[in-house]
Amino acid sequence: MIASGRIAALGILVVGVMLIVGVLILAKKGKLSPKIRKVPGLTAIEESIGRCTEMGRPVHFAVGRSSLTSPNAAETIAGLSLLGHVAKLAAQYGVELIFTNQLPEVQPLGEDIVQQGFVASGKGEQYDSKNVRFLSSFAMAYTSGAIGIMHREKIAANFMLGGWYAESLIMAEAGFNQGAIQVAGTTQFAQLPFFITVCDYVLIGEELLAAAAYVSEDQVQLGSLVGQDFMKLIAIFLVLAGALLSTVGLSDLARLFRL
Amino acid sequence: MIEAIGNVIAAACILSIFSYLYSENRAFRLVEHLFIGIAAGHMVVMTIFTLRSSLWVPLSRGSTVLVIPLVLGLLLYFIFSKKYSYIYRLSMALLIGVGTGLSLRAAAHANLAVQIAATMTPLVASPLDAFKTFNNILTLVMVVGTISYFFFHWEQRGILGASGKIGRYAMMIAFGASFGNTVMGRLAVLIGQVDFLLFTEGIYVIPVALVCFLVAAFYPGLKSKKPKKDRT
Amino acid sequence: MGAIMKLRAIDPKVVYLLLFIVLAVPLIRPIGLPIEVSMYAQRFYNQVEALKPGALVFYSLSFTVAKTVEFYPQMVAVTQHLVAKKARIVYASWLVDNPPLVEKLFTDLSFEKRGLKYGTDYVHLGFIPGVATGMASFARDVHKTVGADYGGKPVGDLPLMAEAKKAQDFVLLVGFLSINFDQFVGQIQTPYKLPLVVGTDGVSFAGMLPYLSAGQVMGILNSMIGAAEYEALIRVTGKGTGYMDAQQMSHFLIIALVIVGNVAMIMQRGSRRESR
Amino acid sequence: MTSIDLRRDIAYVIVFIMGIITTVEYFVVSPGLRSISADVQSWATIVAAFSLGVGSINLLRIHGRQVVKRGQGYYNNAVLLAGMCMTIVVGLWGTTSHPTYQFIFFNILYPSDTAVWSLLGFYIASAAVRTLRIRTKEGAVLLVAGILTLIKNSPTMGVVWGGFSVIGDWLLSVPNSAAVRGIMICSAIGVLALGLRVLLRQERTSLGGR
Repeated sequence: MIASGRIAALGILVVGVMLIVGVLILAKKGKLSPKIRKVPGLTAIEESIGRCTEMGRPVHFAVGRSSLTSPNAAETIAGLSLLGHVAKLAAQYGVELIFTNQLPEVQPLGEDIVQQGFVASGKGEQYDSKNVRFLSSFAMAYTSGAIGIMHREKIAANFMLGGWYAESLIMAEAGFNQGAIQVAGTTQFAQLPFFITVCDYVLIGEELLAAAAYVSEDQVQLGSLVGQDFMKLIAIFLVLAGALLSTVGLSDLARLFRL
Repeated sequence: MIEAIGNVIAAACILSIFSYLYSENRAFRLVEHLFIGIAAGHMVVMTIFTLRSSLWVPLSRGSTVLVIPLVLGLLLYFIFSKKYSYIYRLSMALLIGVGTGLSLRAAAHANLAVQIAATMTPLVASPLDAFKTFNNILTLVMVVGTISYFFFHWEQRGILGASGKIGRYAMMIAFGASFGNTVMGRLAVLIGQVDFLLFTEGIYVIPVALVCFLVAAFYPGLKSKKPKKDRT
Repeated sequence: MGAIMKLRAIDPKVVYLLLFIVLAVPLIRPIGLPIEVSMYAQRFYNQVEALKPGALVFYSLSFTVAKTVEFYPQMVAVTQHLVAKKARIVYASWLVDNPPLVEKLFTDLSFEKRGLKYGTDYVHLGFIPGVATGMASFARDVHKTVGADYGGKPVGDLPLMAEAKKAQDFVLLVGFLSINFDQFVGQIQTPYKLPLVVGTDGVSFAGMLPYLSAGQVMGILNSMIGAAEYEALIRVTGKGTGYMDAQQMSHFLIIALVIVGNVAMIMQRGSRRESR
Repeated sequence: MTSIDLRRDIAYVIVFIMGIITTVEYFVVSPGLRSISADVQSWATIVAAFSLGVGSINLLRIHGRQVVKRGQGYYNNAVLLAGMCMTIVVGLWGTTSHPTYQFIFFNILYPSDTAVWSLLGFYIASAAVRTLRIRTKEGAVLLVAGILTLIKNSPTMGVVWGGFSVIGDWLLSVPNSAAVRGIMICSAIGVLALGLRVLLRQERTSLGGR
């Protein structure tokens, strides 16, 4: 028995799973050559790490406040994937990476991911666990600690990728006052205006979630982005068809979606 | 009396944090560390109480299944072992699995099905209303535009390009409106703080802070030795 | 021209200082900027205005300490109006956070100096635990639910409480609620069909509007604006007016600085073109 | 496919099973599955609670090391540790309703918390003044929408001209909600794909894999 009120959602989920899995299989067989548009925010990550090398100043990374046990876990997972990418680059360039954290459950992962990033770049011995800092799970205490660290360590690049809430603007302004290049991303709509106005590059919603696949340069993962495009096309079709049909009095499609 | 002392301490904390606006300084640093320390203690206390009620009490009353999270929770501490650190991943796997599941179902239901259904309304408002009809059409166009902004694979040219452009503008209006609308709520908290500083014993801290600030500003030699604002 | 060039990049520290001043001045001396009173506040006012002298009012609170800024000015304004209408008030809280605030209200409004007598004109019952169950049992039998008042006096010894034995004994419910609002409506307002007016915070306001159109709530005060509106209605210049003045002055400051910055930028662009 | 690495594979099997249980339970009516899923979710919260210990050890290590080394500004680190220990001791021995705990909570923790919050008030003003500029067409659109909603939230301006609140409400209810909906739909699609990549072991970094 399918729960009432959730039938349409299940249908969407099934279609989405089939599409993405199908595309992943195609990509794995090498039958798909995705041409993904440039996402400026993601190409900027490497540039800003390069800038840190020139200036001899550290990079700051944070994933925000969306708990892994909440429905917003996906953005934290996306942020953590990017942390791995940044850790690899930082190790390659020989830049100090400071990861500040306010989610206790992310702390062991953060230590592991940063270390693995250094190991992947062949510089495992340079990893220093004191740079993966748990500050507080009390949001504003974390924020005060993070802005203090950003100032004292004179960071030259600031990456805020994950689930951000009220602290977004405080940290972005602190980063701006430090003259750091800032790349931010979240799916939390209320915080996007602040990132858009204050940060240099912003990953809006889906761009953040797709970022890890994008930077992986792995054909299979990139393939799944093509699947996402097909889903968007379907969404556009459904939205247009539903609105036009109900305008002429056929609200069956709309009713279907409320099942 | 105790209340007055409390207010003075509170005002000192507030002013020290505000002093960050000028520059990071010793007073801010001290309060920052104190704040983190107390917050950490508070969270530890809260967590212990939570674990007592959600783990220890039911476990001692015979809910033996709870041995699983107990063991998984303890396995997390293998992160500190050099040799066996990978064991902690078993516990994290539970969290990531549950988190992914929760995200998937929320995405499919609340964010896809419900939002798509909400857009499927008649465009022409009944009874006939030109303004409402215009709004309905505009909403539809803007929703489609915003979605097409996010295409990764297909080039943003032709219809897709035009639609994506509409999406960009729609988002800019939305960001502007959301920005303007948030100002009110953020200022409300600040007003409360200014009110507290002006109308409690906290007001005595303001001149002290000013003196410290002026001393620090005009005698740079002292700057490295004395904090800019009074300490708590 | 030089001055305008400087304005182009206004030092953030200047903005911070100006903002602080613009906030502090109206708090010290409220200006009383004209405001349009909304229908929500007007309806709240009408309910209280219609009270007959001696009417029994149940006044309850449920919001966390952090929301005090938004609620307290409303409470002060509404209480002043209730006292002026000679209503007899029973105070209670559904959250541990709130009783100290009620006591503060008594001292801030100097109840004793006004000649109000504890026990006959007003009573403070303190915190009533249990949220929904507590509310339901309070509505059924006040004396069984609350044995003693906030100060520990047996409820039976208070003359006012002899008349307040169940929900129906009250003629008006005044609530300052953010959390537990729906329980309050479900357990006390709807079953006993009592008129309810609510003061609330900015976050909860929109969620309460459906209750207003359904007639379950008769009037709503929305955050600081609501307090300022109420003060305008009862012709008092209080904290709400000061807060709202501060709020609006800071809005005007931001708007003015944004315009100045843009004008300076455009003029500079123009002069650069001329010099070419 | 490389050879089986038990250390990683077991973790991924757990991720997959837990993900499927939590997702499927939501869509089907099955009391058995529902109770399993509820159990699994409460386990996750318990495990997450345990991780606070890892964070606290991190705090103790970093700040303890500073104090022992007498590094620069070590007294700050000492204050942090002292504050932490004091709060824990008072909180556990005297519970959170102990007067000392209440004093710390209401006179240090709460004002500091709201003070950091209030920094937002200052920053939102300075960010508005600095960034709301007509540099590009898009910037101009953002600026106009921002100023109009700001005016809408100033009731005095409503006395001047009633149209401000109409425009402000329109901005929030039409373009704003349309864009929010578009972003939400796309983010949800992104979550779907990301979730599948994680469950199918395509995206491995998040579990410390390479």
